[in-house]
Amino acid sequence: MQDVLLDVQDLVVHFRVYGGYLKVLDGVTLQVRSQERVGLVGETGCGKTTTMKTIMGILPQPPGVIRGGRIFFRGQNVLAMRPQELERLRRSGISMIFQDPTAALNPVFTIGEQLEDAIRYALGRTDHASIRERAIETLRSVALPDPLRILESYPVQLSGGMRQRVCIALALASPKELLIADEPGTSLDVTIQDQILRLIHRLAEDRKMAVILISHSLGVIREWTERVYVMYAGTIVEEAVTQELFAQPLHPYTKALIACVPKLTGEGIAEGIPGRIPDYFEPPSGCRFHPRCPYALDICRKEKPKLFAVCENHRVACFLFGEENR
Amino acid sequence: MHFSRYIVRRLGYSIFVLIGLSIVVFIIARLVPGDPARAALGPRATQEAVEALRAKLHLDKPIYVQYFFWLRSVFQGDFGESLYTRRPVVEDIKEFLPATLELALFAGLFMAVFGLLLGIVSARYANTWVDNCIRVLAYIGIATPAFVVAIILILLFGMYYEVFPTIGRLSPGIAAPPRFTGLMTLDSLLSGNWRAFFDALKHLFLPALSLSLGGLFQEARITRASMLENAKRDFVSAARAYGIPERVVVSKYLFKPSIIPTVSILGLDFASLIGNAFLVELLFNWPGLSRYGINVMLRKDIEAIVAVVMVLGVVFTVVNILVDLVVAYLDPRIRLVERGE
Amino acid sequence: MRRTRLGRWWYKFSRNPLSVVGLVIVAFIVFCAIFAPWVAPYPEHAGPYVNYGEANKPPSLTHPFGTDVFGRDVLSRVFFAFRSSLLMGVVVLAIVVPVGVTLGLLAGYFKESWIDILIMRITDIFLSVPPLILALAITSVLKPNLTNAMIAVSVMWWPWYTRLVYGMATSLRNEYFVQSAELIGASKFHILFREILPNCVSTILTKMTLDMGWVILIGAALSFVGLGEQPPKPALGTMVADGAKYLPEYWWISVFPGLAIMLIVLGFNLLGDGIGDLFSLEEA
Amino acid sequence: MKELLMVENLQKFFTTSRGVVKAVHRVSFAIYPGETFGLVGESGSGKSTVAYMVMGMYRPTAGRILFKGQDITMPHTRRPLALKKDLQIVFQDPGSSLNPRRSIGEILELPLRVHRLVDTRRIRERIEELLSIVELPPEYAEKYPRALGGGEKQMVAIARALSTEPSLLVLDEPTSALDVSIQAKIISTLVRIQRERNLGYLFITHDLSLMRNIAHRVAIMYLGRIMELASARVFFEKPLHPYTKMLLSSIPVVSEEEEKLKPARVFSTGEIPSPIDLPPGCVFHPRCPEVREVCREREPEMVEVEPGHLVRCHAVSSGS
Repeated sequence: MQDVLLDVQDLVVHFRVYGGYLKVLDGVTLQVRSQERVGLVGETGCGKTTTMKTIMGILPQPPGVIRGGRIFFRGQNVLAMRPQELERLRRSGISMIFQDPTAALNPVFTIGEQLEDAIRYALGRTDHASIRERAIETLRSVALPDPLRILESYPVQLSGGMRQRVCIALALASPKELLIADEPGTSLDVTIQDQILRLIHRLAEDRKMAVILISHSLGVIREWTERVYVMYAGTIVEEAVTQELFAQPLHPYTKALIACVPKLTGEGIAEGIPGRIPDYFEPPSGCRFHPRCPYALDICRKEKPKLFAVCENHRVACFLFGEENR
Repeated sequence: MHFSRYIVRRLGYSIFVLIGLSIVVFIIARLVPGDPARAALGPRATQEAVEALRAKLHLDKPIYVQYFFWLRSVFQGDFGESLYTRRPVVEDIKEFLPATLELALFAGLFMAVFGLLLGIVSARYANTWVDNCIRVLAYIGIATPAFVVAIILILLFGMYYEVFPTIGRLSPGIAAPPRFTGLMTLDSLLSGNWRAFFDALKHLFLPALSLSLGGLFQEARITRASMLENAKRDFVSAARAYGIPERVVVSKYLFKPSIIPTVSILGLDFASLIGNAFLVELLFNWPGLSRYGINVMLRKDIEAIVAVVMVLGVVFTVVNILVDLVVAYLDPRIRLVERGE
Repeated sequence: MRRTRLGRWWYKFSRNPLSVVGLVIVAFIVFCAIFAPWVAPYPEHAGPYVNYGEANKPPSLTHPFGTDVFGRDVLSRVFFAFRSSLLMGVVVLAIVVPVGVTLGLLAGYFKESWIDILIMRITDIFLSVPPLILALAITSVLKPNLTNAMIAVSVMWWPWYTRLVYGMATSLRNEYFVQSAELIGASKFHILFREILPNCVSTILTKMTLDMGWVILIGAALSFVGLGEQPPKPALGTMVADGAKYLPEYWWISVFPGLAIMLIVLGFNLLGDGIGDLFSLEEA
Repeated sequence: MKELLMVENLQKFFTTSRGVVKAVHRVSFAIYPGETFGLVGESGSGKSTVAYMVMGMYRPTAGRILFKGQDITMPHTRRPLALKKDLQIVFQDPGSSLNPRRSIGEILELPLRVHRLVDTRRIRERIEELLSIVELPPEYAEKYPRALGGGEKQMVAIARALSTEPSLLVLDEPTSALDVSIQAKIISTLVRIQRERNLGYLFITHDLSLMRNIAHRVAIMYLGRIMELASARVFFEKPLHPYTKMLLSSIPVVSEEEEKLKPARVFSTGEIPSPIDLPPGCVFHPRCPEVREVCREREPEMVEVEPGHLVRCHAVSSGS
């Protein structure tokens, strides 16, 4: 259980834009052990998807530029892989469910055509009948009714929920060790989102897969993950066992974020976090949260805090905690 | 099921538009200052003769009645008589239309095939010297009017290097194949006359090239742009994420959605192609409907002008329908999703 | 404030060398057209001038583009021909853009009403025949001259603007800012011309720049068959057509005016693309 | 208290090429001054259609809308200017609710000019005042929407809606496109404004947790019908309709205390049917865990189980 499946260290990714670079990822570090369900939570534009695309080796370059860091999957250096090795990695190692199922499906091919291709290349099969059979089986496994009809359908003919299930089927056409689920069901209704998350959970257990669940919703993260990373503006600010994080959030950003979530207890609404997420063109020096942080110290403006282990299950990148223990 | 309904609707609308066009053209034809009957009979005809002809041509009735009579005779295959050739306009069209169709067909094929190829090469080597060369060439190619291209080609090939003939559809020494379709290449193939076939092809080359060049580069630009645009889309990244090999991602998942805009714009490019045929046929002395069209226009041969515009309107409409059907076939979003509320 | 914005525009525009080339070409042509009487080496050759002694001279230092069959300097005639070409472009666009844009706005805003159906059906009818053919037909039926050529081109050109603006207006009318203006109680005039139109301006301006080239090209095509500006006034199309009769020997008579047409279209194309890029950068 | 808005048996059918979409079916509710009425539902529930009918953007197929006792069922093009002044809306997508070609000042100026609310010389002053209500600095009047963040844009949209001093504000998912940290800011501003001006809010949303915190009364819609309507406290503490329970139990929450407030877990099944092909009987029966024979055959009527608590369910009406 303790073996590390995915190890990302200090990942720095910039995007080339007109007149300079957007310094989006600024040292992202995270680990996933096998069969573990890890959450990555953060607000829009904090770099969650960029991190995952880089891990998958599908970051468009240009405009993306990997400026530093290492990514190891099962001890192999992903960033040093040749294209064929990356393809092999994506066929049997990691797969990804994209944020917007409508954009992730090719509009001009039937579901069958796309799913059968994924199966054909991932499993190296050539026999059409067996590919077809496997496709039907895969669609059944994601609880899609009437798989034969769905194989003949184009994406436009399916509902949002069905498209999301098809995307899961595509990602899991062949056995994988790690599934990255980017905001699954976010664009859908709560009841449908609930079904999708349950499905991912069940598939992960059945197939003994690790899962990285990306979400902007703290509630979803709390309900479906074991360990969680909190991301702010391209940096990991806090990492903890999920229970622990929600019981005792440490980083000022995490605290403020949890306070902003409307609660069923009806205790009223927080005032929100002042300011906005930084401009990646010229991000703040030191801790990227300091301009919005009510507890900001002098050192926060100058130095970038490192992840500091408060206890075994809880690490936080904040000088409020690091300094006491120096 | 949906597709057939799409086709029916598309055809129905085209018929409506063509009827509308006939009204517009008819009105324009009646704008001519002067009396058509007097013009036909000449200044020395008696007033009675002119009146008689006016009655015969229904010119003494209101314009919508005139239109009705005109439309009825068109449906009976009668476009009136040409003042220029002194015979029924329908005969002229039968004689000259195939040559224009053959030319437009070859030019259109050229445009589509080479435009697509250049566009793909340009996108594949985006921002390298290959791409830059193609883009600069494209700017120049698009900006050069077909008749100027024609003149330069006549100058270069036809007169200095004499590789390709610059006049007519066949060399003088070669007997024309028996006429089945009126398309010289097809007729010579059907009659097994290989010599005539190659000769006809050689004659086609320069006019078709000058007609297609502008559209060809336009197609190349569109293809390049849409391939680069789609390459950024999630569905391409997703296909990679599912472990599909790069070669398949590009040649299938990127290619098919990217050629849809290329095909869509073919109809527009074909419009300027048919328009330019008017000038290019003149320069290459190509005995087609467009050259005939210019001649009747310069002689104010009203019945013939109306007929030429209508016939080319029909040709253009048919091409547009075909283009739309191909696009709908390629893009399920068009054929499966009904518009409306 | 204004200067810095202009400066920023220029900076972005000038980053693409092709756009700058386009601007230079257009500026050069406009300059030559306006100052033709002073720039042209032989201004009097623009009219009914005849000097058979100098006829059909190949390009030389005294006649860089050679002389035509009447012994007139081709370069001078090209400069003067720029005038009618540009005039044609400006006049046609001045007629076509207000009409086409207004119709497109109306049809798009009142989508699915009788206004939309009427306007768009008529637009489709005009678009159902290749533009050059209809323009040729109209000019031939009228008296061939520059004015009628401009009328003919205008008659077939407005539908392109109608269709362009229609497409934008139909999607803009569903934007919440338009709905807000309606619910506030703003007038239809305000909504059409203050809320919707400003969002179409960049696209329209880009198309206008490109169309300057295309209108001039169609004008040249009309004069090529003798349906435009009438001799002895110089027109690029007419010059190409006249020269074509003496092709292999006196090639310069038609080739140089032909290249001049290409230069105009190229200039406006490059400039139009540059302006389009500029707007898309500004809006990103 | 006198009702600000009364909606009676409102219906809306859309005719499309695929069939008739029964978007809204016999919806009735009332909103009182100073009250937030939450209209909750998933996509296709018809909640936005109701809002748009109130605003006159759609013409109801049947039913009546009364505003301060006056019939306003007509489309907005026929509504008097004074009514438009009194009834304003904030839309869902802050990106599209401000014209990108007009400055914030021009945007806020429009309602002032149309309704001739202030003297021309005082317009500038009033714009700054409006900006300050939504806690934006006065220099924002010079800015264009693209220079603003999503939350700030929505603040401007709120300021525009407030500029005519309306008494009812329709809020169509005003924060669903925004992050929670920005949502919190907007919601607290809206709550403050309501308190200061005794405004009525018709708040359209899919977010039940949000409603718990700001709504006085909540109605839940499913496929064009109101399924349950109650005061916020009753609605969340004693939900009766199986659909309400399913929704509440599907909400992901962030604390143990909240977890305790959720009803017993009801696993959601099936998809929301298309509003063109409505199931017979109770429209919720194909997904309902407590479905009975009668639910497949007959549509339940709205029943008032206790004062102010209305439910449309056979299980509830026959059980009580």
